[in-house]
Amino acid sequence: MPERDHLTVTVLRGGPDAPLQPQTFEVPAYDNQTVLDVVSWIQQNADPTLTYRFACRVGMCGSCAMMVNGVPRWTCRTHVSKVLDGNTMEVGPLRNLPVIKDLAADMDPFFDKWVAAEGRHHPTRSRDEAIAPIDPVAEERQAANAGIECINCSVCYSACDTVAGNPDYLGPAALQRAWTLYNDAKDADRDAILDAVSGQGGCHSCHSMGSCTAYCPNELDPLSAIAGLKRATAKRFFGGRK
Amino acid sequence: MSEFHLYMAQRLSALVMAPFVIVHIGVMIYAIQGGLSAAEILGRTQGSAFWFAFYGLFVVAVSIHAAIGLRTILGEWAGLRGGARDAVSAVIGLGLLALGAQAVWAVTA
Amino acid sequence: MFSTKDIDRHDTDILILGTGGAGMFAALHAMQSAPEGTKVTIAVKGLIGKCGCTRMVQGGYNVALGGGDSVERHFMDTIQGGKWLPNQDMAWRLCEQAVVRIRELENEIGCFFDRNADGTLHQKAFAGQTADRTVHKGDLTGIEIINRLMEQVLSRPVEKLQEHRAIGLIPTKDGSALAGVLMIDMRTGRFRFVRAKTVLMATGGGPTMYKYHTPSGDKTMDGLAMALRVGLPLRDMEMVQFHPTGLLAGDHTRMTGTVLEEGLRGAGGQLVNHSGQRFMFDYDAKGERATRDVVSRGIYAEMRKNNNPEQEGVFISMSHLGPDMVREKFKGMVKRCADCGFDLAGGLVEVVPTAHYFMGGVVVDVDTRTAMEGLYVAGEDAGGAHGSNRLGGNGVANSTVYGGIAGDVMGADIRSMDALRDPDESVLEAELVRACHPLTRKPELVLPLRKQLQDAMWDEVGVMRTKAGLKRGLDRIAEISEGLMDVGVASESLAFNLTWHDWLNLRSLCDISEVITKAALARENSRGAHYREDFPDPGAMEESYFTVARQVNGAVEVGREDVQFTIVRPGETVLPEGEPETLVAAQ
Amino acid sequence: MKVARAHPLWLAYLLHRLSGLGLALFLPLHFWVLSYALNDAAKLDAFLTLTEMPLVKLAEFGLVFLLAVHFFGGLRLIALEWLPWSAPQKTWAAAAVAGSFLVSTTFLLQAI
Ligand SMILES: Cc1cc2nc3c(=O)[nH]c(=O)nc-3n(C[C@H](O)[C@H](O)[C@H](O)COP(=O)(O)OP(=O)(O)OC[C@H]3O[C@@H](n4cnc5c(N)ncnc54)[C@H](O)[C@@H]3O)c2cc1C
Ligand code: HEM
Ligand code: SF4
Ligand code: F3S
Ligand code: FES
Repeated sequence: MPERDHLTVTVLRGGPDAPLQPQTFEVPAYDNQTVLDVVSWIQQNADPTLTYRFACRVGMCGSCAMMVNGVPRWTCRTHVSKVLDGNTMEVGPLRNLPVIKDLAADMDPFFDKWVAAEGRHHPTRSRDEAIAPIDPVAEERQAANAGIECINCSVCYSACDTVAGNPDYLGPAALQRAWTLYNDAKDADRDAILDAVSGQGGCHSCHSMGSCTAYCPNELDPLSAIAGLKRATAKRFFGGRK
Repeated sequence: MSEFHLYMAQRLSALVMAPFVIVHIGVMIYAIQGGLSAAEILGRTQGSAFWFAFYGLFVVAVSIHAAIGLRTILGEWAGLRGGARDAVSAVIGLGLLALGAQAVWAVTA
Repeated sequence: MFSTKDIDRHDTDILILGTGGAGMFAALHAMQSAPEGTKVTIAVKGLIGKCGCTRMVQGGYNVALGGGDSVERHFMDTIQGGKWLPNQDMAWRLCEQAVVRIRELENEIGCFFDRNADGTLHQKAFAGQTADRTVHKGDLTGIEIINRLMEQVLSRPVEKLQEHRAIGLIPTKDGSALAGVLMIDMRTGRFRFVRAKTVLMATGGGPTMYKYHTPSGDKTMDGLAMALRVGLPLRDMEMVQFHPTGLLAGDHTRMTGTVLEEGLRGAGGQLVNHSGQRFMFDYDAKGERATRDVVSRGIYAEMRKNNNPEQEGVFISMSHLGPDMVREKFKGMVKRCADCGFDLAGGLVEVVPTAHYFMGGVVVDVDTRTAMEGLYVAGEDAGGAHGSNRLGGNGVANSTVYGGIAGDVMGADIRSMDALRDPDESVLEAELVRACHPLTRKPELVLPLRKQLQDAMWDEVGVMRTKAGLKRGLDRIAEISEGLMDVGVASESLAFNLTWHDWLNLRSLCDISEVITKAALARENSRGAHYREDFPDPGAMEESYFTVARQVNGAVEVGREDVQFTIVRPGETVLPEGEPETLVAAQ
Repeated sequence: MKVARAHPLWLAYLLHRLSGLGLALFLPLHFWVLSYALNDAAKLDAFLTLTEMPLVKLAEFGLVFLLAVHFFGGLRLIALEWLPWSAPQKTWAAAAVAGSFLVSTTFLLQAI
């Protein structure tokens, strides 16, 4: 059924030493076609030197995100018809991260910040003990669940202009992870979490611009999670217990 | 001053300003009817301890608030970092405070 | 081109290949068990935690946690599911250690699995299980497991070699032990040889040589191909598990082959053929709710009957359950289909059986040791725990249990290994030359050959097999394999050159496809995932054998070995007398 | 590459920043004018008559608008951060802007 038989696709290419250069390809159009398919077609048929990244192809691994017509997206789950501008489309590497080559960004800063935000569990029990019973509908648990399905795709990170302006800023995904852990009844060190998000580039740098929430492909809400952290730190400041 | 303390200072100064802003806008709407004149303004404010305290606190809060706000913008939009940024914002804050104090003195003394 | 002088040399103590459930657990456990100051290095083809299949686990994790269920029952289900082919000691250890591992995942790693209203873990039953056993986090269990593991690994002082692809296991000169692993630093295109006292191979198999397949794109049987080349024995190589419902969306999209979850059929989803008729009851009394292998064969048979290239697959239909109910209950699946342009809740979605999991793998002992000193194998790369069929939920249990064991064992073994071993430079050179081969040929497209291989495997070595078909398959594979050696890759820039890696991927896939086909020829009966139309009977359980393949003088040879019933014999059970057959209420 | 991001909350952020910046730039001027009162009330008057000019009126309107927009926007932010609210922030953002328009228009109407 496609009304068109070709798409005009511009790919921004380059690397750390070469500024990004646009290159345009004509790609055959198909009914069921994702942006990742378009990029793959180019590499497999037109220009074998094109570099990009993917793994799961079903929106679970978060390795295929790119800028598509100026919007960060998971490309394996983005149908071409959703982004096509007339008959054309522009694809580039994720914003706010160093480019390794062409469409593959270096995600290390993103994960370094995940760790810097204390984004890991602080155990209260060991493998020799039983699993803690947890009320699944408790308010705290609901708050923790809200952000737990993050696939660390970095879409929010590249959507956020605070990240763009402030290289220290931990960014929405890492802070959302911190908030999830802060609400986890099983976590032993919530103070460490609040300390980690209160420093240079912590949650207080966020301006609630909400691009994270607007573009998260999993419909998560880092904006509210970060607001939660701000509230918790302010409360702690006034001596309030959580 | 940690990043967090700056944040708290900015939020708290904003909250301090909130009632001032409402009164200030209200007074302006009331006062501007039929045009403004120096005598009118000064007649209202001069010698009043209330307005002195009112505008005095307002100026202190706004200097803190605006200096911190500009510090953020200097960082994000002008790429200023570290000590340079802190110094520039401190100068801005003190400058605002000085000019503001002078103005408050002028209209209320 | 390149000589061994161009190889960057690098040393570590413990080297781990892959960051699925097996690789990450190995890293964490190695750091706990190895002596202070031991250097642990992780090398992975993608980004840490963001590649491989553990992340893609949907249904969940099998573990017997009481409430009537027991390790014995889990074990018996595993043995019966594997049609008496599993290595019983491995299966036992899997079931027994899963209990510890799930507690470790929740308590130490920080996973949160779904709860019942009373706060205890929620467990459900997959097809082929006799108890509610599968622990899960919604239908995104793998994301929870891998993300939490990833955080733990990233926040520890492990050396991280990301986007490093292992291309050769390099033994010592006398061939008795492993010296290290040759890799390509994919980002720069340079070669790096990493020596290590112990190496865990956890590259996760991955039957992606089939036209329809579920695993992530980075999995291309590299590990098994490397093991084959150093002469290690591989077992159960004919055992490829097909998932019955993979999405069919055309061969121009990577979505094709991806899984539509099992739960759809469990909830009452119907399979209909091209003329709109339900057909599964023609094949099995349980209809759509039969086990994976049975439903896959049913669909395959139906496809063959229709034999229409315009309309290959069959359809899954959910709408009779009420589109709103479907949207509500299978939110993720409905959204995924919708993103790709399909209406799962209200319409028909075309499906085909899709290659899902590889039961075959390197022969290992219960401690993950192999025949080669210094080399350990765990996860989907290791053979034996599942036999002819893997129960849904036993895959991630297997990789996390044995990954942890590998870490413990390597950490202990390393205490008695004082020096790094020197590699056989001639093998190092041979592996280098092998990887550079396409760079010396005229550049051509790699994709057409990959498609040919996928067609050949699907047609001849797929869901149903015959001797004649397998023979044809061998010829077709050989032709493609030879053809590949004439296809070159442009060599101007090797930095992040995906096409070079496509070539290397296809090289591994061709090598292992041949082994699968030969093993399938060697098994002249039908067990679990392996179905021979010319030998439809399972054969006597008491005389169960498994296949063992190895490369001898450049040729793949397949033999048979008898299964050792070390814990339970066919017809017997380890369950206490009077235990009910199943604890799961009939669906 | 161009970046597309014009969604309501982002616009609210931009508006808040620009209004804050505008206010901060205006503030010294404001203080300076008021300081005239200290030595020369006539000068202040001369300045104030300027405010009768339509252009200056418009600028005044702009300033009050900035203050109102920034004020409501700021309260919205603090509420969002400190009160345990969740969803309808977009509505709040819109309401803040609407409220400021209301105030500043009242001001303008009064002034004319
Ligand atoms: C869609 C899907 C759903 C599944 N659902 C379930 C389920 O519900 N329950 C269940 O129990 N099992 C399930 N499985 C199976 C389960 O995912 C696997 O059994 C298990 O995760 C394998 O773990 P692993 O660590 O061995 O390998 P993987 O997790 O696949 O990891 C392999 C790693 O090795 C790396 N690698 C590969 N080649 C190289 C190389 N040459 N050099 C360096 N690194 C390399 C990969 O990049 C990856 O990091 C599912 C599988 C799929 C595909
Ligand atoms: C009661 C009135 C006010 C309130 C409630 C208020 C509130 C706020 C808040 C919450 C912020 C932080 C925004 C962020 O970091 O995301 C902010 C920033 C700012 N404010 Fe105010 N403010 C008020 C008055 C003023 C005044 C009078 C000025 C003028 C001097 C001003 C100048 C600034 C500046 C320059 C910023 C920085 C903007 C940014 O970082 O984007 N504010 N204000
Ligand atoms: S919050 Fe959403 S956009 Fe951000 S990394 Fe997680 S899944 Fe991706
Ligand atoms: S886009 Fe950025 S500024 Fe805050 S609300 Fe999201 S992190
Ligand atoms: S390829 Fe995994 S999320 Fe797109």
